[in-house]
Amino acid sequence: MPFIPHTENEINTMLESIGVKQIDDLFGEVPKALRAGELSNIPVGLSEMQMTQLMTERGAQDGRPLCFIGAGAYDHYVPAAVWQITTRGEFYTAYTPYQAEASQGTLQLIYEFQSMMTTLTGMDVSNASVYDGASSLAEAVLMSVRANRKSKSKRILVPRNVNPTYRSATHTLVKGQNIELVDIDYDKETGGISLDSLKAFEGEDFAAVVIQQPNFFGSLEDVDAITDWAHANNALVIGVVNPLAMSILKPAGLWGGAGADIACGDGQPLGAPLSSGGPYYGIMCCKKALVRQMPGRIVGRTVDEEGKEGFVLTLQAREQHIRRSKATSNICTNQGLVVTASTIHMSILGAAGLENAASQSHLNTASLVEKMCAIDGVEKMFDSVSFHETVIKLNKPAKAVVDAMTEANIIAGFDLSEAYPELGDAILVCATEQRTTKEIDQYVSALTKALGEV
Amino acid sequence: MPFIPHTENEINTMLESIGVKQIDDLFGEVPKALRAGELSNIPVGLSEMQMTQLMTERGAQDGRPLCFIGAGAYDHYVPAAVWQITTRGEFYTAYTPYQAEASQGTLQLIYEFQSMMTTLTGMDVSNASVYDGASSLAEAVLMSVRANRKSKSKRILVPRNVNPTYRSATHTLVKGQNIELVDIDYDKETGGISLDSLKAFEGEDFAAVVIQQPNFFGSLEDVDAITDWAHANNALVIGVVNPLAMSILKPAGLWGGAGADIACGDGQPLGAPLSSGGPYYGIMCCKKALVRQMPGRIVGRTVDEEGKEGFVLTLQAREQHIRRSKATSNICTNQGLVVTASTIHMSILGAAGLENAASQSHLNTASLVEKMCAIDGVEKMFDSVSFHETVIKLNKPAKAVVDAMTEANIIAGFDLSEAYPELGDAILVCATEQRTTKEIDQYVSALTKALGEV
Amino acid sequence: MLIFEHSKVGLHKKNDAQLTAIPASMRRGESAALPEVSELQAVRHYTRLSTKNFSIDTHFYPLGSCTMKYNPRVANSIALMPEFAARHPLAPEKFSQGFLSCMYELQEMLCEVTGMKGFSLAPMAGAQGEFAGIAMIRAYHDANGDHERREILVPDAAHGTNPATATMCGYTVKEIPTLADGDVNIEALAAAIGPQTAGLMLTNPSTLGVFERQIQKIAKMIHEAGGLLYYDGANLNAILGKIRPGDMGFDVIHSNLHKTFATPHGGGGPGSGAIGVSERLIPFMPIAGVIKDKESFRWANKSDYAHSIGHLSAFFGNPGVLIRAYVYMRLLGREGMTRVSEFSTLNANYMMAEMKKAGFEAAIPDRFASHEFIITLKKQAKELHVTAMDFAKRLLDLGYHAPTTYFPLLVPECLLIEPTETESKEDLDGFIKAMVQIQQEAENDTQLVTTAPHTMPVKRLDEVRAARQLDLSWTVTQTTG
Amino acid sequence: MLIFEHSKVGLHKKNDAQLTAIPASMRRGESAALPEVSELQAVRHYTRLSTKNFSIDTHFYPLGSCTMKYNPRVANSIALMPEFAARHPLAPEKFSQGFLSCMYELQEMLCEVTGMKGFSLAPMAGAQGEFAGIAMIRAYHDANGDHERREILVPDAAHGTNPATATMCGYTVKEIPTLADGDVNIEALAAAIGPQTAGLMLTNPSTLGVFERQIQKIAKMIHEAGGLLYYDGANLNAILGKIRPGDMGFDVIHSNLHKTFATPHGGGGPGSGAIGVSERLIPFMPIAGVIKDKESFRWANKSDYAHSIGHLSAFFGNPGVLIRAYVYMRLLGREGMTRVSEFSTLNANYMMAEMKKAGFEAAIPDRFASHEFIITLKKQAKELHVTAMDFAKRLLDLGYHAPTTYFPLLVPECLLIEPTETESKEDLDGFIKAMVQIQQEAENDTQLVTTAPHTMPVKRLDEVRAARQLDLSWTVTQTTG
Ligand SMILES: Cc1ncc(COP(=O)(O)O)c(C=O)c1O
Ligand SMILES: Cc1ncc(COP(=O)(O)O)c(C=O)c1O
Repeated sequence: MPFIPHTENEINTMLESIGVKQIDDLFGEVPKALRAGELSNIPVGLSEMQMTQLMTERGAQDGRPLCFIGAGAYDHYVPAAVWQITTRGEFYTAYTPYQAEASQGTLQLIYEFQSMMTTLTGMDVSNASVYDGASSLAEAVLMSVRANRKSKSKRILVPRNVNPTYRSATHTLVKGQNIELVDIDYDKETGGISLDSLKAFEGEDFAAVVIQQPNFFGSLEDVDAITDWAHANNALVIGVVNPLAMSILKPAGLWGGAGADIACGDGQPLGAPLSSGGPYYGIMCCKKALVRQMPGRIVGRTVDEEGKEGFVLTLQAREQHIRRSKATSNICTNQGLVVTASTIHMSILGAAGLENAASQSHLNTASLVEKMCAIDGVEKMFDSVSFHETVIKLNKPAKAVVDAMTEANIIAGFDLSEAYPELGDAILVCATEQRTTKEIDQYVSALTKALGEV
Repeated sequence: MPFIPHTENEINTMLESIGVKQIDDLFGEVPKALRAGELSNIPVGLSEMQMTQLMTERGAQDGRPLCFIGAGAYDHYVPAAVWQITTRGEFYTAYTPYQAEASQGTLQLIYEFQSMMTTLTGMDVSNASVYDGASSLAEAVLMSVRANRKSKSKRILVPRNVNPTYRSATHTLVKGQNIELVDIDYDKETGGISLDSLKAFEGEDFAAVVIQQPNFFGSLEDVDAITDWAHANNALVIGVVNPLAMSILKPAGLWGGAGADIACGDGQPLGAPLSSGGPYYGIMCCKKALVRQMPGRIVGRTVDEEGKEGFVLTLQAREQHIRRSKATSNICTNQGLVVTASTIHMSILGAAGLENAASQSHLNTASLVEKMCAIDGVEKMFDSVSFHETVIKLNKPAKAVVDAMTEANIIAGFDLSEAYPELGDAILVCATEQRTTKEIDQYVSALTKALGEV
Repeated sequence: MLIFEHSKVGLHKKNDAQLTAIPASMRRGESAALPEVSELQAVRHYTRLSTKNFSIDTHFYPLGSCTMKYNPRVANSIALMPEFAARHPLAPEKFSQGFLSCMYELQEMLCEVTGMKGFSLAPMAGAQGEFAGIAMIRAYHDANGDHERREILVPDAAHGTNPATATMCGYTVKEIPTLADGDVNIEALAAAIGPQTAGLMLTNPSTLGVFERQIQKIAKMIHEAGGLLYYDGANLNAILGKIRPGDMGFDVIHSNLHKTFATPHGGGGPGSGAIGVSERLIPFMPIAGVIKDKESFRWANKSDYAHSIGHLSAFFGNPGVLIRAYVYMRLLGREGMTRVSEFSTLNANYMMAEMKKAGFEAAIPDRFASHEFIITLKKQAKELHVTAMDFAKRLLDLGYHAPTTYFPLLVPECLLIEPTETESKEDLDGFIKAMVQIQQEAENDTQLVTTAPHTMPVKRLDEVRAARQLDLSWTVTQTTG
Repeated sequence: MLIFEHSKVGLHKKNDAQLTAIPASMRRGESAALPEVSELQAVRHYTRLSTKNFSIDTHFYPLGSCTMKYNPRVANSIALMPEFAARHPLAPEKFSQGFLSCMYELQEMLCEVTGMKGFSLAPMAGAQGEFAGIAMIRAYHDANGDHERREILVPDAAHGTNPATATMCGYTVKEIPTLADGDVNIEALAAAIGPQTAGLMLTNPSTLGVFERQIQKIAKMIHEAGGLLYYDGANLNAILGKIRPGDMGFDVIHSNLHKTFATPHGGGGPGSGAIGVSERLIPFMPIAGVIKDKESFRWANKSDYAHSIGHLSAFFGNPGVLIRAYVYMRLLGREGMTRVSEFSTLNANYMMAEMKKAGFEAAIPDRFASHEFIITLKKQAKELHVTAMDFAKRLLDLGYHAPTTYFPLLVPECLLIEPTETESKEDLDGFIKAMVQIQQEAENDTQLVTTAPHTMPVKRLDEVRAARQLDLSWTVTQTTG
């Protein structure tokens, strides 16, 4: 019986102690009509060996294609030490650190994580994570509505060049509270948000303005100008940031005159494997004044009875287990283990390591784009500065091209036609620091071939 | 500077403390003529990411062929927990447990290992491992010469059906001490050692007789009869055993009337991945009376100053660091980490798990052999009982057949022609518990095809 | 020591990459103040730090409502296989059949074992599953033009995420009292139900560790009033394979895969709160599910769900967690499911029986426990001034993680004890022995208990100071100052 | 508690496989008395057990002569990649080019960094490397018909494996005394050399932690007498990339890859004692090496080495260790090699300087240390009755693994301290501070030191009892009795 440590003898002793004849008697209170039959749609159990064989086959079906796609999840290198330590039983199989004295490992680690996130984003405080980038934006929106004392509005300005799934998920998560996300269109030339387009909203009341840096098209926004405009209009600023980009870009806390009020985004680029989309984690940082409106776990440093330094979950009165229906959020379990990995990842790489990965990704994508654009019928969609993603316009159907390139074992990029039909045949490409010159050249010749064929 | 934790500032402080100007001054005593130049044949350093990419490519070159070969290394399933725990830093990066108080983890584990090996082999005592199966036979031979009080001989009877590389390595390792390995031929019908062939040696003086169970041809020997014959002739008995087979076969300690005197062999089937041939470990068990002749580390249970149970390296007076030129062996570092894995492996599987793996391997090989022999021109070489390997006679050149089967991504077996030219075109095949019926059928059709083509 | 305190400025080197394409005004001035340490320093720091945690792999961890069972190591190694770990979420379907087939089968198995008709793996924890469920209930009423239903009923024993979720979905929460025997107060419930009722959230067995015997009646009452039933599946471990929420009449449920299906809790997550629905809620399911078309698998799109509540996450929940749950379910198989509930129930009832014999007071003494049970230490608190928290802290000294304390809120000085099916009798007995020892200490050497723990890396921590003098991150000035 | 003490008879189930083909007389009667525990019990037992060890990943571990440096984690993950971990040793060359190319390049890199002409990766530890080397020396003399050379010279400071190996190869051992300054006594050496001399085994820098300054002269003396020079490369870390044994005149060397090349020591192994040879010994190399033919790689066979000493192991040494060493060397690259010796030497000399300032007595005070150095506590032993072992045990309490004690044998009450290049100044300073603290304790509270350790899982263990009342394995009767 896998994972059950009882012998027949022990079972009998235990039943005797309870005073019943058989285990099934313990379910005696359950109405007979509710007893389940055989679970015939569940296969019979496999041994660990059979399971490993099965999953090796399943994995082989998917292969290991070359990844030139980002769109919110990035193929960065993670040092081997990161997950070897993260999966130590003491981190891997612990619960949320409710019993502080028996959880100082996790608690100190989260405190270190919070410290790393604040220096990276330039914000005052960080929590211990929310679910992912999309949910971090939703929580930031909810938080901004609670926190903005200058505005009574439940409307949020959200540029169309913010990750479309983030926008959609945020809508799902906030609409129950009658919060409205108001679109701002991007500039057709640059793909970015121009001050001109903001002018149309002047005088209206918004709880917050969202800025994604770099935006979903991979381009850099004029964050200073937008931040100042928002603050001048009594709106808070929510920065959706790529934390790896933060290592070389101006951190959210320094945007404009006063800095963003909330920084959120997805922590995936900092040590989480792509893993089909998760587990990643949502970043949630803010200015000190807003900390009591922040959702999720927060760890604080304190002392024990003998004055020795130690760490605890703090400000718990914000949370659902205390405040119940009046909590800042319903979040309970977060993405702890990925935070653990991320903290170790940042410790091993340090700022220099992150900067190296960020700038090499920037340069690799630039090189890819340059080589692509040398092909007839391929050009950059926008006149803008890219971090490590760029929108490319094709003269052939994007979907067909992407499909054709799978033959060369390449994921060619993200087809934008569904989310941005107005762009025509366009794909969003990305070459992280992991892509070699050889692989970039492979991409370019596969693209040349594909364009000839479709 | 990978792995160097010094800043410029610290380097300067340290040099100052020492009283030199630069690091190179510390090498001032070295004659100038001996200073090395640039190491131009060593490539420049790679980043961890580049290294991982390189090794992923190298691994892909070798692929993952289906393994139907044994010949001393067997493709058994190892539960995932085994190496995840074994590679915890505390086991992985500790040294030999010289400081007992700071090494109770490793020491207790070795004590448990010794206990497991003795119950598995039926012997009284076990050491903490020697290098591998081949070196364990060599050490057993040296030990038998030291230990046999009834014989002054330096001659050892070694059947030709003992693993040929073990025999060759043993020869290398013992010839310096003028020990002679005397061949006994195997029976041409059964591949085993018959009492008749032993009769020829009656009356001669031998320090020991070696028996491999199962022998290199995969067949079971009449260990009782051979053991009794050896003892009757004042020779010790050295059993070379497959420890997984020991879970279902009569253990060496119970062979004949008095049991084998020394049991050795390779621990690989108990949790070591194939890993191109190592690290595995050598088993070394013996009767209690011989323990002071045993080479290698031995852990004993004792108590501390307060009477608390604890573990230490014991009987160290046998070893090179104490006895120097008079030690039982020159062995120092052994195969500790694999012993760790093996101990965890045996704990998770238990006797039942080992027996299941052993019997399923037995049955899979029997099924493979049956299906093979249904092909025209393919037959069993010997009339004998197999454990999980069998010699198969082919009507086409063995090497060519094995080569042809690589096209089907199959390692077809071990070509015996070099070690046993007298057998003609013969291969030794093995199907462990990991080989599925589908894979066995794949083998059979690939063989049919290969025989048709070569 | 913090990792920052090992840091040495100048240790790490930057490549001299040319970032001329990025205007200086958009670039960062100073580098982030991340630690600069060697790989060995980082490895050593976090290896040592880890040993300051209790965990399943090191300790019995009977945390009620949390199902701290063994997390099979093979699930971890499979999830980290490069083919799964390096798979991009937006990979074309050609590179996805292996992964998608696992997710599809996981959906199917969850349907079967819960009796639901559709399953979505998107929610990233129990609370997000609750959100998705309540959002679907709201979308359902909205689709029916039933806009006046603004209230969600929640028993007072419910987990905090239940009321918090209802609020997040724009509902008001009405609490329903519980009877002394642990069942819902049916009269109070009847009184609370009305045309404003959108639905009821229920855990069964409840967080009091007993099975709600009136469940069929309750379901009928809610349904007849036009409401829907939500099942908080945090306690699914108690009934797995024996009783199916779908058969009890629930319209939507979540299952905490990080509890019932043995994925690790990782010191705070990640989890998965996969949700199952009855037939009528299928059109409302969140994006994205996996659909089987003949022999191949594809992602569901909006057209597959007429009234989808939309996305919950950027991609597809937490696939790394889902792979682990899939592996676990396939290892157990059909017959293993029932074993889970049987042995978790056996363990809980055995512990309760033995602890009662040892003189402890069970909160609901005359019923069978489910997979967990509650001990109340109100007598000890009153007579000896030793609280449930004191017992909890002293347990740490004796090598046992504390049970859940002070939850559910309605039982005074309570310990909610959930041993799970993967713990051996040896460990249950050890825990009981420890409790008896603490009881004796409480009587004879009270201070030893009230000042525990004594053997942990720290003694009791000053939580008030932590909340008042907020110190939430390290800054350089702290070491130099 | 032993894993056996958690065992419950009847827990595990056997398949009912039909083994009818195997006669009952050959089968086992009773099953082996292995523990019967659940996977969680095994995982928990060994996870907890591991935490009773000191290790590089948790502690500074300045064990002299052992080079306990950081073992890069990436080497572990690469060695465990399925393509390498599941590769059968006898796989056809078609399935072997990736692996063989790594092994070939490793041979080449080792040649380059040591100045030797050929390298064999076959030996499975340092001692087996020594064996192979001395066996080659013997085979060389034999091939020359030079059968009268029956003696190997070994300095008295040598590691125990040196004389033990010589014996194993059928040689007699003659010890050569060492001077107070750490160099070999050249006159004694000259007197010992003769027509019976087969060779000399030497470590340089020696185990006394100093460089043998007369090495060129010594090499000349031996060679002129017809003997060969063996280099014990356990200390190669001290000179890596800066000085090459081949240039010093050695004919054969071994290198402990588990020391200099950062593969883990695994609590006692596995290791690799790869051996390098000068031109004249190439024909004597052990089987099996890797040979490059045009663009493909193959195993060497007997015909590649005219006088091979033969096999040393069943397959090819310890490839899992070799892969790790290969990864490490490629990570360091050309320029990284020299850095190893420079920083290990800097660390050792800094510690020696600081400890001398703190009042400790260096065994060889007036020379530069190599990558290790010796402190002698003979004064403390005499005046305070506190021994080197007492210091060693007390260090454990303070969180430092003890240095090597009582080796080399010729220095009384010695600690052989090797910090390695991967330790930070912070940790070196911490160790020195601890030594100063112990010195003060030895003066003021002697017993605290002489009864240490006080914070380990056990106090000092009774080694005499262990050797006299041999208890080497658990048997069922031990618990029932
Ligand atoms: C009864 C109950 N409901 C809901 C939850 C919330 O689940 P999660 O923490 O995964 O969000 C929990 C978890 O603590 C719980 O115990
Ligand atoms: C100087 C010296 N020579 C030889 C050896 C033997 O190496 P191994 O333990 O790998 O057999 C050692 C290792 O302890 C050593 O320190």
